[in-house]
Amino acid sequence: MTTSPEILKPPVITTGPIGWIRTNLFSTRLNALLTVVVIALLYFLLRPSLTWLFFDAEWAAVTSNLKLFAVGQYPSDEMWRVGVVVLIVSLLAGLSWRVWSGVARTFARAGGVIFVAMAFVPLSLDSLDVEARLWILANPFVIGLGYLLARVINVPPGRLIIAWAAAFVLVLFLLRGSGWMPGLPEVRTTQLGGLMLTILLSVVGIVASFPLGVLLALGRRSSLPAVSMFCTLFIELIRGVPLITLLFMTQIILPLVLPQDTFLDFIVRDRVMRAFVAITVFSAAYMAENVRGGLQAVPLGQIDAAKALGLNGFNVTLYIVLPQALRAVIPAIVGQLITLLKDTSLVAIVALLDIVGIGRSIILGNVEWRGSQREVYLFLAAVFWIFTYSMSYASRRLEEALGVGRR
Amino acid sequence: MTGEERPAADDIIVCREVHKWFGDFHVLRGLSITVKRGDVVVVFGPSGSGKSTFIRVINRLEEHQRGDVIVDGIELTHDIRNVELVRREVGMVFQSFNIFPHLTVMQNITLAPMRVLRRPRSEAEKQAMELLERVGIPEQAAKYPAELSGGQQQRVAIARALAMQPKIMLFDEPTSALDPEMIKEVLDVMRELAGSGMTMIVVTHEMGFAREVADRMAMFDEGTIIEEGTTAQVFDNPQHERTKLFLSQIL
Amino acid sequence: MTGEERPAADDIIVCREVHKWFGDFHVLRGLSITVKRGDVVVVFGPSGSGKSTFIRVINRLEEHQRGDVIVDGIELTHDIRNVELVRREVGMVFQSFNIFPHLTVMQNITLAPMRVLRRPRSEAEKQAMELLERVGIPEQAAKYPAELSGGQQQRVAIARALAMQPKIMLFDEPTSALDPEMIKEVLDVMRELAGSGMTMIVVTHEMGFAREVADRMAMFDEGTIIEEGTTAQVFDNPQHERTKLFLSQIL
Amino acid sequence: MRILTYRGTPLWRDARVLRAVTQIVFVVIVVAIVVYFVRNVFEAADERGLKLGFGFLEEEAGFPIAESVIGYTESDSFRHAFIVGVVNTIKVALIGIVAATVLGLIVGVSRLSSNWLVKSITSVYVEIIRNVPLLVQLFFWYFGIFLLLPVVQESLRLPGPIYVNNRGVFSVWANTTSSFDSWLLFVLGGVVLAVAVRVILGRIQIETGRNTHPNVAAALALVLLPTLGWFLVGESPLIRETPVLERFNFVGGARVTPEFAALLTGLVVYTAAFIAEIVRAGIQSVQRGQTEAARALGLSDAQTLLSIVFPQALRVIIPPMISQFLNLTKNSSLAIAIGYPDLYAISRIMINQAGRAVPIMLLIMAAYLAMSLTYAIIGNIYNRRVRFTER
Amino acid sequence: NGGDATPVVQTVIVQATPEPVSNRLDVVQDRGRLICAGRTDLAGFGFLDSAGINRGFDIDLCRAIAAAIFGDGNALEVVPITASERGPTIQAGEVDVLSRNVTWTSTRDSQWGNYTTIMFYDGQGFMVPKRLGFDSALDLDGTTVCVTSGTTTELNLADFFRQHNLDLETVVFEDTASVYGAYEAGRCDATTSDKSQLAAIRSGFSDPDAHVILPETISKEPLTPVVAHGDDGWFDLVKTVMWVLINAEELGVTQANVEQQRGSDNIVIRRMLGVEGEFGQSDLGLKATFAVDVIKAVGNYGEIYDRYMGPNGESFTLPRQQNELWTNGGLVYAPPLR
Ligand SMILES: Nc1ncnc2c1ncn2[C@@H]1O[C@H](COP(=O)(O)OP(=O)(O)OP(=O)(O)O)[C@@H](O)[C@H]1O
Ligand SMILES: Nc1ncnc2c1ncn2[C@@H]1O[C@H](COP(=O)(O)OP(=O)(O)OP(=O)(O)O)[C@@H](O)[C@H]1O
Ligand SMILES: [Mg+2]
Ligand SMILES: [Mg+2]
Repeated sequence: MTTSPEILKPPVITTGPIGWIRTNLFSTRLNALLTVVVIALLYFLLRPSLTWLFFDAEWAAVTSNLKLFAVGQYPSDEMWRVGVVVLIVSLLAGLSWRVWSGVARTFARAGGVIFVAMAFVPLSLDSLDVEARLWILANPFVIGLGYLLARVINVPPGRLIIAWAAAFVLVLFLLRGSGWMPGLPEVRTTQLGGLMLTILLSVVGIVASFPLGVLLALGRRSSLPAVSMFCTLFIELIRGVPLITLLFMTQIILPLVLPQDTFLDFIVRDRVMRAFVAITVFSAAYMAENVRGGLQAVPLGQIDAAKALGLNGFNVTLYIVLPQALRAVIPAIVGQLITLLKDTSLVAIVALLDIVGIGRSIILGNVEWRGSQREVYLFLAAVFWIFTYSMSYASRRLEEALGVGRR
Repeated sequence: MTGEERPAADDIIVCREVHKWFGDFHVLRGLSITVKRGDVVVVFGPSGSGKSTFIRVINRLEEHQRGDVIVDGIELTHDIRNVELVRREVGMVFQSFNIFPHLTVMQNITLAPMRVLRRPRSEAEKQAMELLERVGIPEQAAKYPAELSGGQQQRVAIARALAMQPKIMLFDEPTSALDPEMIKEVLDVMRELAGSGMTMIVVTHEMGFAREVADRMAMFDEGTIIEEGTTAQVFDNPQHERTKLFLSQIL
Repeated sequence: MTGEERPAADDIIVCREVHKWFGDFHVLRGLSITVKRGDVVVVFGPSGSGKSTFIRVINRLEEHQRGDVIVDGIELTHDIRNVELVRREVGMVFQSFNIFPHLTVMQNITLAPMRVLRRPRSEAEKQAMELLERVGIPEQAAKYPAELSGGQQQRVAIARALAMQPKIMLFDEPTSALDPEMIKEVLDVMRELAGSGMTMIVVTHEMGFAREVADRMAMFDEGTIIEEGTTAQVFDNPQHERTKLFLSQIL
Repeated sequence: MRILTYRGTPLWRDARVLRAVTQIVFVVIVVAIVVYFVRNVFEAADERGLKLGFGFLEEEAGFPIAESVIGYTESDSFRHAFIVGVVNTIKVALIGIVAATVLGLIVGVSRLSSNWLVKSITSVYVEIIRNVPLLVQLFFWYFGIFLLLPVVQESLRLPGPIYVNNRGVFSVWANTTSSFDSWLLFVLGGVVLAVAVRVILGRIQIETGRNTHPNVAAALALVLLPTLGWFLVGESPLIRETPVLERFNFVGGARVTPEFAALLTGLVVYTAAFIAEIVRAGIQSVQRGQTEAARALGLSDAQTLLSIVFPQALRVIIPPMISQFLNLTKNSSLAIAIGYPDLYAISRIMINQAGRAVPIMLLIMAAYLAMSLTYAIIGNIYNRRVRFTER
Repeated sequence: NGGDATPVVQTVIVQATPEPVSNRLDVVQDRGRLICAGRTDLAGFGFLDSAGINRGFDIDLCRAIAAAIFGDGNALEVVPITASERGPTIQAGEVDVLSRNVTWTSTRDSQWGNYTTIMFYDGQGFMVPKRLGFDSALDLDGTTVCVTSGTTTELNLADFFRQHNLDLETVVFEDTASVYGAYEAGRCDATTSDKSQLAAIRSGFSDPDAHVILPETISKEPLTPVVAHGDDGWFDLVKTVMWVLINAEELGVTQANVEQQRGSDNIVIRRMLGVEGEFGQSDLGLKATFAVDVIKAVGNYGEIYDRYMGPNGESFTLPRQQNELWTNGGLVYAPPLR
């Protein structure tokens, strides 16, 4: 036998569809039994569900109230601002696609497809008028524009991060407007609603809780016992109670705790802001624990080396510890954003009109929609699922990317 | 097994034209070998040539898809009882020890005899102590694996396999994860075992050990045995260029 | 410090009866040593004898609890200003490099000069390039540490410490995490540094290096210096049995 | 040569002094803020005529509570009403934890099944459930499923009989008679005997290797003694109580309300998805070699799973699992959305009816914190035990 | 040192102690809009239409006040709140008016705020499916009743059953819609609420005739807008606006004819519309003609009622009965404007 032995094709029975079925469905007696049982179960569960979904469900409660679900009571005259905000995000998504590729590419493309689908979704024009469809349809083009733009001019990643941050501020400003700007009259927080409020509460909640969380985490690891005890106590206190009690607390107790008629009135007298305070504090406690994990992952030698170079405690933390800790924590923060996005639905219980609150109001306040509970809740579930699932997908990809990344 | 010669009484392992695929990948390509009772067979060959897979087929940690594997007269088929029987007769030692970290050394060794053979504890422990003495670490019985060195862990693994009183022992590169001093400890134990008449298949590249202990040697390449013979034959008079080349590289 | 002799002008490090405890554990037990400006002192001794702790006390990465440590005329006390001053004068290189992985080589080196000494960036970068040339890796300036070999990382660490223009350099087993070829690279840089007149305390067991470069040597055991003298004395005529034994083991 | 000495260190540069001062300042600021807040509360309360004391707890509650483990009428005090809430929360949390753990284990193991169908279905389950807010799921379970069960008059009748309708599940149950207490002694005796038999025979089996059938013997003891007792105590200690449909509802037997059922289902289905992921990760953290070594030793699949894989996986699984238990408990506060009278729901009613927002909020916080603390303690005990037994 | 920080803290506290809001009208005018606590989830009284506008009987009362102050009924912000938050919200003065069907009770009057004028006379009743054959609430022994939590309804229910020694099982929900959802599904044998709501809900059922509202009214539920304690001027203003709505209906002044009616020769109408004479507008700080703005914005009491609950009402149909004007045998009665 001087030549290499023949390479043979595997026996048919182990490859192809038959092989697949054999190894994946009937490999052992137990598996065969399980397969049969599961198929039977699926048949009995799915058949009525699908029949209902495709033939019996009445989606009018959803389709007639699309604007409400999307933006709540946002004034119709000012809807262009929401459009512009979405366009800004699309533009940045396009830029990110080119600059970061990877996750950003997946999202930019998926976004484009979803926008096109939304623009042409076969609903009556009463539910989604031509103007709205045009606004939506502009987005895929803007995404493409961003991509091309980034090809022409060189956008360093650092700049892009700054651009996102700037856009964040700009978006908040655009949505709220102000009393003194002509053309941008103030939109009150009570008019922010629906999906927009859900997203705002969670994104702004994460952003605002970030510095607080970092401070708490640093405090908890402080060598000063008083500081570390206080931070630990605070974190555990907040983590020990349900968010809903915090939401209720801020609604009822915060106006008692804080002084009236001071600069704090924007919190004291604004229900949305108070909910926002609850969400931020709640999120900060969890953020602190995530960041603490990152801090613990920084080797002590790094701190020694930095101290030995003469950097003071503040600089050691700022330039050596935090950058390394936070990088390790990014996936956890995305995970927290996902949780927060789901958790903000609880504001509906304190009568805020996030997308769940809107859903409740539609069912409850209008006699004609009262029979559509299932449809509305399924719609809500689907909306949340799309957002959170895609984010957890992103978070997994990010984790892989950071895992192999060196910086 | 009509039309084929029956294995001789002292052929303890018979492989005939064994094929195995991982998906589309043809790992074992018509491999045949016969091992006699009491023989020590050293298996060697380049990485990826299917040595581990071969060894794992013998106690059916992997299924082969074509050909016959007969261990001590038991043919390995989908019959789960046969698999059970064979596994009791065959002990296996892995490259990465695979000692159970949550059990003490003693518990590691007595687990299978008590659960599978239903030995009383006292008896199992007595036997375990004998085995620990045989591998040279009786004083470690109460420790957890994490407190042992690699060489000690591998010796526990050997004792653990021996506790089932197998007729055959399979070793898959038992020393390649060890430091030099520890390699010696483990090889000594294996040497003693070979001396006691145990049938052994050893995947190893410790050629000193092979020359001293092995009865026969088999060179693997691309999923088959390209050369097989007595230790002397293979070392001093290899037939194949591949074997020559390979031996010259690793010696 | 009434009643005690003042250190001579060229004594750059003076330790007198230094004690340190970790909890109940007495690590440094009344250690005294004086290092002259420009001297290279090699520190050696068995593991756990307190060598690293001693070195870390000198730039107050650890606090000592009794005795005096005076570095370039600055006594190390709870006075935070003194600590700052001393850290600027003392550079340190660690066994595990401790290069900042999130910064490029250039940023690693310029960070401290820019933040602590408030040098303008251009100046800091110019100096950094000079240092990189001195340690022999100017072409790596823009890379991240993960892209460098261990030896290159350690050389960056040395350059990083030198960028603060310290009067004293401390090395804690700078080569023990390196492969043999890389050890040479790093020792070469240290040799050059010693030649330039830098005061150095080096914990190392590279005795060839010590014999060639060191002015004095200190043998640590159980938290004190049991033998201290010129390189020739220690090598050729050690006074203590422990020293003899230890040297015979590692040579 | 200049020497900067010890004695010259001014206070503001002394590290020890600085540490002390920083902490004192920190504490003062924190205390000041707290004092300020509390004063604001008192002032605001004064201004608006809110009462802050806990005295109201003794007053009559006046409102009805739909279900209670410990008995409650409108004329009971607020204090009692609050306790009813706490007990209701504990009830749903405990049952939920057990059920979620079981379901989570099954799903987690199934996600690693070699059966593609089982694997995919459990993956779909986990991915859907984890990504939809619990609140939405609870609404769905309650309004979309449990309330759409048949009405009382058209109940589904399961063997037992067990009746299922949108007022709950009604099942036969046993009522005690006067001889029950004596019989209980026999039952307890049976349990004790069974445990003893199981332990002793089990030990004999391990020591001698003979199969002593410890489980069979224990089961026999468990059955025989109570059976014997049944006839010895004279009057039958338990009488069967069958739910009967009266004018409006079933009466008698045991009952699970749809509110409880929906909350429990929601919590269990939701939490189990998270537990499944924890279990999966835990099992995957056990190296493949461990399973192979066990197989090679001749251990069966079940033995491998039970004595090799699970004990190792458990170390990884338990800590995050405990935090899921805590989450489940906290999430039970969403009961308020679907009408189950848990601690939070009852507290909110109390706030309305008694008008004491501040003290009641404090009570709520204290109750939840006490529960979190319990979990933390359990977690710590477990961690310590693991650390001791490991090496 | 901790000791000497206390005085500092105290000065801070002293300085920050809020001045009580002495004049809410000024505050509202400065702000440029009226803030009103309402709801979004009760058909007829407060709900969202598909454009996202908050509407309903309670909301129109707020709109009327906004129109009185600003001449524009849309200078209004409605803040939806839950039932449990009604007390704290108005006590804190967080909103200018609470118009979220609040029952006026003596305790609430002393604790929550000032109750203006009863705008809707209601009473608690029971609704049951017809097929159960109940004639009276006293037949309800042993039934399951669905009810909203944290309301007077809940307490009245308990009182009624205790008083008549009836057995009761309750199912309690935070929001009314859940209550009716559960009732309709058959979770309960009966539901109890203000009769207006029962009627509203009944009309929304797929087969309204399958349900009956039992004759007993077990409580008085006067629904009334509330303002915070401590500002008499504001209290008066809100009351007066409410009276305008009622008087306008009495006088036949409607949204459609209010401009013509300014030329009416009925002196009472002319006075109300500010054409001549004065009924306290300037004392309240309002324009002489504010009533015109109010009626233009929302119409008179009857028009508001009919808009949501009249024969072709947007939400449902509910006969006015006790909510008829006193002149038609109902209870709705307002002091004369003079
Ligand atoms: N479970 C598996 N699935 C797919 N391919 C596998 C699997 N196990 C092994 N292989 C492939 O089969 C080939 C033979 O593997 P095997 O481990 O038997 O080689 P080996 O001779 O033992 O090599 P080494 O000396 O590196 O251990 C390799 O190419 C390996 O990648
Ligand atoms: N932070 C610490 N807390 C407690 N004990 C410590 C700490 N750092 C070091 N030790 C202990 O102090 C002793 C001396 O440690 P040191 O690192 O100085 O020894 P060394 O001479 O440098 O040894 P090696 O050659 O192993 O580096 C050792 O026993 C060590 O375990
Ligand atoms: Mg191998
Ligand atoms: Mg050391």
